Amino acid sequence: MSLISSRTNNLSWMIGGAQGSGVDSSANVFSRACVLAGLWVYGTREYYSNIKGLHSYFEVRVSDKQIRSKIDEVDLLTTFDAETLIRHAEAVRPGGGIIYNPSLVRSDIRKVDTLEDNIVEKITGRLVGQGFTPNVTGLLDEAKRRDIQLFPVAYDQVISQTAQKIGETQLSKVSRIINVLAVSASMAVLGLDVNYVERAVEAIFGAKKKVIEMNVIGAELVYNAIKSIAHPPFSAKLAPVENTKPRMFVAGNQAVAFGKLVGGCRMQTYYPITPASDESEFLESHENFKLLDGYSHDGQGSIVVVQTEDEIAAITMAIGASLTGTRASTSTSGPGFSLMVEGMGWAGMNEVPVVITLYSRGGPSTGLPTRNEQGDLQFALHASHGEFPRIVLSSGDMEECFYDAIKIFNYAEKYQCPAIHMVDKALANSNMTILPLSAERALIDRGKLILDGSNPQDGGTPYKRFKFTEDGISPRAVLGLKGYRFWNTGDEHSEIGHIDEDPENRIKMMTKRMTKLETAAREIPDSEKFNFFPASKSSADVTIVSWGSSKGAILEGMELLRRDGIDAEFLQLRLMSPFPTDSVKKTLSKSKLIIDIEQNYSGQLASLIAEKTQIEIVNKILKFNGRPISRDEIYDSVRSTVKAPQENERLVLVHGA
Amino acid sequence: MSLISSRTNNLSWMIGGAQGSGVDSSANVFSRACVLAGLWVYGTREYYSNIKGLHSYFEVRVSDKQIRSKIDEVDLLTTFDAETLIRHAEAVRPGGGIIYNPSLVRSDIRKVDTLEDNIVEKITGRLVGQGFTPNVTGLLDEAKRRDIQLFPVAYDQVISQTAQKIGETQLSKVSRIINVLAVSASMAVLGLDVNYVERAVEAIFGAKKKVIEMNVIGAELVYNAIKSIAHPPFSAKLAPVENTKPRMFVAGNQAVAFGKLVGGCRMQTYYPITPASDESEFLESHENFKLLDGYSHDGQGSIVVVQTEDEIAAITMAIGASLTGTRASTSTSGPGFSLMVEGMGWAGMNEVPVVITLYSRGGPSTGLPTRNEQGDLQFALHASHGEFPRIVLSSGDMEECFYDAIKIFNYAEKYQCPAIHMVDKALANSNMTILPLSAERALIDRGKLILDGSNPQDGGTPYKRFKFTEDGISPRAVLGLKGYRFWNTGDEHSEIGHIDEDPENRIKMMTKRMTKLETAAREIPDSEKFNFFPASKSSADVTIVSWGSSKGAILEGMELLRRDGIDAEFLQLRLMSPFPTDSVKKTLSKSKLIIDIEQNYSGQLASLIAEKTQIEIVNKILKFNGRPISRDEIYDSVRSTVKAPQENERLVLVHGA
Amino acid sequence: MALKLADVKTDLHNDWCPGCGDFGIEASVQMALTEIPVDINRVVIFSGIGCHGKIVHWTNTFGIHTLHGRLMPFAQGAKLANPDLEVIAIGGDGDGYGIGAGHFMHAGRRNIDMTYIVHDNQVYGLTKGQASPTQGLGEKTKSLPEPNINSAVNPIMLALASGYTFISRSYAFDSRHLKETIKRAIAHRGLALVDVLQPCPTYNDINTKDWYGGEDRRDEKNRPIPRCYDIEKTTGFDPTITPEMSIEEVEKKTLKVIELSKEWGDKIPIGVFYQNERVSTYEDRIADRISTYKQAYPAKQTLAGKDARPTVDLEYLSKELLIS
Amino acid sequence: MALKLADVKTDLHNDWCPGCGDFGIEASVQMALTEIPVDINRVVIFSGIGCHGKIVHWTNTFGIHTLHGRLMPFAQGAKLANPDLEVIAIGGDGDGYGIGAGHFMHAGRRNIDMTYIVHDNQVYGLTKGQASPTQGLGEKTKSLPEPNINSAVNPIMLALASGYTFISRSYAFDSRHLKETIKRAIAHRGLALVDVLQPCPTYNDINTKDWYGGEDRRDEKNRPIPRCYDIEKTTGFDPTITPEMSIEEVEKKTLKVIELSKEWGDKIPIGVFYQNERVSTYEDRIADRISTYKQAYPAKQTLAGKDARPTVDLEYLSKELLIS
Ligand SMILES: Cc1ncc(C[n+]2csc(CCOP(=O)(O)OP(=O)(O)O)c2C)c(N)n1
Ligand SMILES: Cc1ncc(C[n+]2csc(CCOP(=O)(O)OP(=O)(O)O)c2C)c(N)n1
Ligand code: SF4
Ligand code: SF4
Ligand SMILES: [Mg+2]
Ligand SMILES: [Mg+2]
Repeated sequence: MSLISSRTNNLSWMIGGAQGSGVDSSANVFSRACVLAGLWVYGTREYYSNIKGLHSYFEVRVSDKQIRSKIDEVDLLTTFDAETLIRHAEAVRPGGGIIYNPSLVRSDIRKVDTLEDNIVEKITGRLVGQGFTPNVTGLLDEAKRRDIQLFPVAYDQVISQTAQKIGETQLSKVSRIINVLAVSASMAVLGLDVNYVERAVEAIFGAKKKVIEMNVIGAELVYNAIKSIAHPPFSAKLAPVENTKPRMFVAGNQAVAFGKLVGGCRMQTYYPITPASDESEFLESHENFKLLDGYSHDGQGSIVVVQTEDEIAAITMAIGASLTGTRASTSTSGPGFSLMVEGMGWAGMNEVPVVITLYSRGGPSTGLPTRNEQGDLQFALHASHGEFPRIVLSSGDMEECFYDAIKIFNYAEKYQCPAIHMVDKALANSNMTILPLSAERALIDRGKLILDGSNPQDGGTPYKRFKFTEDGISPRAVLGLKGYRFWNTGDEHSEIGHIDEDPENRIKMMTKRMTKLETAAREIPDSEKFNFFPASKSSADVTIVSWGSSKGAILEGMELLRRDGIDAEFLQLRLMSPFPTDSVKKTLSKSKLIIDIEQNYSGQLASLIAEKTQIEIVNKILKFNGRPISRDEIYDSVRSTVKAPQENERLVLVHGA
Repeated sequence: MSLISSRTNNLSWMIGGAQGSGVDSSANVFSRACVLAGLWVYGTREYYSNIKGLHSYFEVRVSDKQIRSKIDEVDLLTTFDAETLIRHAEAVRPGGGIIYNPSLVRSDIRKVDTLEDNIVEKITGRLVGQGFTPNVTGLLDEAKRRDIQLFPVAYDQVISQTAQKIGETQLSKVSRIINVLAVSASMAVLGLDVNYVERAVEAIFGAKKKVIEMNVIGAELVYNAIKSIAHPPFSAKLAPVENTKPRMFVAGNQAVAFGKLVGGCRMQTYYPITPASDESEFLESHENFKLLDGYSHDGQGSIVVVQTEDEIAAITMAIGASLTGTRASTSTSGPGFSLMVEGMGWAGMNEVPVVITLYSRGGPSTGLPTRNEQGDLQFALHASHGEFPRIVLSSGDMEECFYDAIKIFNYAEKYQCPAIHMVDKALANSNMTILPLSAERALIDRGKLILDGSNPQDGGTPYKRFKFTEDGISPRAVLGLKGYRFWNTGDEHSEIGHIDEDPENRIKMMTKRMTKLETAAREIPDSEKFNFFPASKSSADVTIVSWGSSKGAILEGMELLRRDGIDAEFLQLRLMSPFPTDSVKKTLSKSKLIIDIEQNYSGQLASLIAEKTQIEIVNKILKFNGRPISRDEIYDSVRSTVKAPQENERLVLVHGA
Repeated sequence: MALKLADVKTDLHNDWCPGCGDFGIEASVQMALTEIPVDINRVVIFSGIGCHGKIVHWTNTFGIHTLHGRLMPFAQGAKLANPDLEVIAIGGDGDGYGIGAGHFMHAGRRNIDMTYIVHDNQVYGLTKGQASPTQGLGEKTKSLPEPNINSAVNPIMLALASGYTFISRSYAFDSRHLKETIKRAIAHRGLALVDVLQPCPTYNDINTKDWYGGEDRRDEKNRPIPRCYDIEKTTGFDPTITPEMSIEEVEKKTLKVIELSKEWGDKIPIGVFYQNERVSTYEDRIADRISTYKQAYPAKQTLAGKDARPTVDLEYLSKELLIS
Repeated sequence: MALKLADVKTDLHNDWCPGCGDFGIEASVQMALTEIPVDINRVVIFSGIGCHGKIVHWTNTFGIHTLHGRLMPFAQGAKLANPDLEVIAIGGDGDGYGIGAGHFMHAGRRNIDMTYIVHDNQVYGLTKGQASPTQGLGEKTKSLPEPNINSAVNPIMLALASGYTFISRSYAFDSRHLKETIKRAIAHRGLALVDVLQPCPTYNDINTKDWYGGEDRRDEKNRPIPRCYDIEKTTGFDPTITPEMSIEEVEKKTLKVIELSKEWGDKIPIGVFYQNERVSTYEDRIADRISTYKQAYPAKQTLAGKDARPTVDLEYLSKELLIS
């Protein structure tokens, strides 16, 4: 069954090429062109842990409604090198299209040395098995047999024509336009006016006049060349729609960065690591920013971004900053987080609000540094020796990335503890169109912070940084505040903050700290702890439980399932610590069938739920091949599970190249 | 109710004094004297994170049977400074005794500046409330009212007499004998011949003739002085028993060190940290050791102990050593372990057997560095980003410390993964008499290790370090072995060990690694996973679940409970990963009432059990004041829980100074 | 109002061993605090983990007792977030030259305007006397089972290689010298190191007070000949490197510093080895990027209005990502 | 049987950027491997994380690709457990002088007999061009949004301050010099550093191949004047410090090393700066404690008999704790 009814303004486009060859700008131009045409896009990116030469590719879904996930099938595969064609031809659906460079048709698959041996074997085996030659020609023949429309584009010719037009004799200076040529060719096939491509090119290359010029000239050449040949109409189409509301085109790491700036983060420390450092670099390039009128007496706002010597320094420097009353954070991924746990424990002990944005990628160890996974949940919950309260919040889409990046500072300061914001690589490195973010919903709550030293306690009783209170939270002064001198130590301490090994004080102090977690559990509203997407009927056929970047695929998968008469409800867990035990228990105890969907090996959320609620989720759908989960995988696997839950207790998803 | 029927060869003795003043040798002399008299001892030590001057104290239980725990009451408190008297007088049971220095009776409690303010307040408050003066005299008066027998010992006088006898004019050179004087005085009160003290002194001070001489002279002077005064007979007694079998007097960290040597550990790395470094220092001072006849062709055996620059180096250096086929380990406690998690993940990814001995102490952060806690269980289970198999084994007593230190290397090598051996401070720093350890039970199993390069695979297919196998375990060669060249990388890799980002390989490799945990779960016998101590009747009134150093107190507490008609069974969990889910489920599902007993705040084992078995243990007895759990606390708290489970869902134990 | 010593001490019990050099350092730090022209409310002392680390608890300023080896990043974080603070980092030799060696080095590359005092006792005091990185190869203090197996590092040279702009050494029991050195370190604009030779009577029986004092060697009048000598006073050496100096002069001075740094044993130079006034501070470098940094530094910015609404102009900020 | 270059290469696709200096280093390392008198089966190469780290995958010896910054402890652990291995550690400048700076330093204190080669490209290659610790203050490579805010460290001086007994520098594209330097480093008894200047054409547009080659400055015949010069060849400098030399001579040489280490820009010294033959290796120091170490090192000991019973005489061992 095909999952899609109409393919007008509802398609999936793919482009690939060697890292460093500019394929990312292809995807960027394509996406922006679509958005300029009033459409919505969702783009994902796959790349090796490599700087230049290894294969990377983008999948961009386009629609006239907002979309939030990737799908399995490709409508149009756009290529300009042999490798992309070889790797991805199979992914194109029957009836879809392939754009390719005809001069590469003789390429020998075995000679593409960036292809892994096992992939070469698999593909040549497949071709030979069907009686095709084991080269690009064979692949194209196979495609034809699958009713795929082929669009040869003589890139080299267009490049030399362009060079000629702009009077450039060095071809190499023009060859980069191949990325835009590929996009323009795609638009010619899909039927979107080349004008959108040109506007996108202008927006992206900004002031670089010459670059814009050659790209525009090339784009038009290609566009017209394709248009001038009579093709049967292509099975998928793009057409501009009226869309006057402005929208944002944003990646997850940018959404987080914006959230941090709006949320008052004024110092960010980091040590470079994929895929976290994009956020820090984005912040660094926005270190000066405009304040609302009325607050600009200090001139502009600013954030100090510090590249540290390692992640240990990153977290401890952020903690040092936080002690001054600065909202401070650090961003990292698994290996870096592993180095931060001692520092985090100190913040736990000293009740310092420090925010860690944890971008999760394939583990363990160096793992799959540029690939997706949700393997760090249990580690985030238990990292560092001993016991102390922490907040762990996970985002499921771009909007959550933004608002959570603000909320996490509120939690950190209200409950005076380390707070971890979890974002998967599949969000961080994906791009999508969303409605503009709003500062209306983004209020700032600094908790029991004392910033004003005008009413010092000096004369009377000394200030007690760790004063015992009902809710476990003590009024918090900052370094340098007159009248509020205090001490911190990683050792167990008195209310004042001096080392204290007395067993009675120990019990009180441990209890005080841990009480904050109960306070947080009580105060944070359910709406911030989880999202519940009900079934359309009063009683759902199946309850899906998941977290993080799977959200989009699940929501869209549910729509497809409904067409098949499978009515699912979805519990998206967001706050992992403190865990909303009662609500989850209540929701799940009414379920007919529960499926846990996670992008890791063992089902870490399911373990957490079992621990907290004693509900065992027997059916799991797991993906851990490093590639993000797709809408179609959700559809297929949930369907199989619902049909035969016993036979499908553990489904491992395998899609992705 | 008094928990003890006879007080002959069944008592608890306490001594205290400033750190660095030699009080540890008092306890050592006392304990050895008892052991020489054929008795059994169990001694615990409490001390501040301080080098000199702050208070430390020892509790030594003595019995004619083997004992494995501490109790709450003190029969005889031996003091030579005011502070010890002030802090611990209250702990002496009615009818017990106090040895004190009469020259200190006027000491003002407020002037002892090593006493914490809140302790001063508490004690003076208590005294004043009862109408006593707030000084040592008042304390002694209070003791008298509680029927405590007081034994003044004029230490200063004995010291000068001793000095005179040995012809030493500098009193300060003799004053250290005060420690032995205190022991000798104790023996006089308890009725054990001073001869045992003298033999203990000789054994401990070895070749130091002069030291032995002055101690022996002083010991006799004190002994006779006390004997010469007519006291009513003291309520507790020691008497030699016939005991021809040799026994060992050992601390937990020594038992671990012995286990490592016997178990074949040949390289140990460490960075100094309390309470772990004692073990490394013990190993270093035993770096050369004798081999059995027949193996001494290499001369002696030896272990290389390396003090590294930090814990990151400690773990990664141990891993480097392990790659050569050396059994290698590192020892640390919480803060150090926090720094090791990245390295551990690399070992997980590269299937390197490396052993981490994790001594747990009070956390979080620097916490209570010299105090007991079991706060690191969940961290040990989840430390490091991503997912990989690990073995986590926890010891409950000295014998387990020894045998587990051997087993953990077998597990590490058989399942080719990091293996964590958990030992609490309460074991590491306690001393007890045990039957001699036996090498009979200590077999060595190196798993699929290839040490012999005489049959290289060079000619044929290349060696695959990470070959896919049924049980997930691949034959393991070592660095330098001809014909078995291999590669390692923290990145996901092929069977050969080269970086591999292919999604299919990823699924297979993750599955291979994780399968080892299932293999381990299948192969390791239940007898190594947990101990089950049944009730005396067929059906127990209560099931106690616990782990680690609580074992001894629970076993002895159970005996007391039985006298009260409460028949408990006890499930001591040892292997935490892989977790013996089925067995635990089976055991617990039959229970009338389950009580989780742990020395941490949140009941981490209970969480683990809930996660794995979906059994919620509602009743918890927890202790987290930094002091080890006692037999009496077990007795009292289990009793209260059994009597009224609903009212006592969470009991927090508070005993200890 | 001038501060008295009592004002900068807490009334907690000090639990260092009798005779420990740490007492000397504490006294000098506290004396210096009463004499520097800085509001005591702005002073924050950070310390590492080790015996030395407890100093913050005996001292009545903001006191942050951090983690073993991580002192410098903690302290730098606070200083960058609030450059109006007077930040003094006090660490141990194990803490700073051992586990913290990486941070030690990278702090030099930044040159943040703060002071770093190291208790250099050649041992790990609080963990019972293991050799620290300044203990010499083959030395055997009483706490070691066997002679030290590692070579000593040279902190002065390390600091120079790392970019410290003020490098000095003093001695725990020369309170006047130490106090004055600390004051100069605080006054220096940039990162200032004060390596303090500190007897640890409990574990280090080689570099004792007597040894530093030269009790083992006597002049003709049987007076001990102290090992430490003040380079500036004794040799007239001027450690200052000014913006005006020629490269050659700078080079010459630098080599002299190296030469001095290698003296040890019978003659131990103390005093200021190096004071480089040519290098910008990290704060200046930030201000080059963020013009408002010095007035509106991170800790001083207003994050929200009275209505709790963020002060950032989000609309303006998002322009770059808006498509319409 | 002499090895050929093909024997020490794997057939994997090499994915460094075109023109990367890493290719030069790879070639020199592999050539050196074919020329040293060592059984290739005993050679183990460890690498760090970064572009450089992939070198082990292209090289046909035992190859251990470790963690970012932790290269040295991994490598030292293997060497101490099996001193019969020929251990070569190959790291990056971010890896070794950045996050690994602490290990870098402490390795010097040990002086284990092994070789440490650093790909010094002044950037973090694999994470897309951030400044590494050898990039100068205020420099702005094309990958930086703003000029570098940290001062550069001086690896030669750092190595000297840390105790390295062989300190050298070479250039990635001077294969002969580099190969010979590597061979000398391997031959040296003790810890040998080879800092290799390595162009990163993708991110470092300052210290390029052309720049090192001096393409920007020409002699009268319009030939480029290369920036690197061989200290030994050009100046006749002899880096060796022998056991026989006087302290003064040693001091003089050391100062010369420092002087040379500060040259940069128009004249960049390469070659061996320092080779100290006076210092014992860590292995020797262990052998002083464990007389059987060199024959029966950890990896070589028999742990159990055929019956799986431990070979240790437990009864003898436990005597000390037995009471009867
Ligand atoms: C991560 C970590 N590892 C180990 C320790 C244990 N530790 C406490 S103090 C100390 C050594 C202190 O030596 P130094 O810094 O020289 O201070 P000193 O006691 O000599 O003043 C160590 C290793 C720790 N607290 N944290
Ligand atoms: C703990 C940790 N932090 C960060 C990273 C990310 N990382 C990978 S390579 C690299 C920098 C490499 O720079 P360098 O060592 O100079 O090697 P080059 O790529 O320049 O050869 C970093 C920071 C990591 N792998 N591990
Ligand atoms: S152990 Fe040494 S450094 Fe620590 S307090 Fe005692 S004398 Fe001072
Ligand atoms: S990024 Fe630089 S160092 Fe890395 S491979 Fe490319 S050119 Fe070489
Ligand atoms: Mg020290
Ligand atoms: Mg580099």
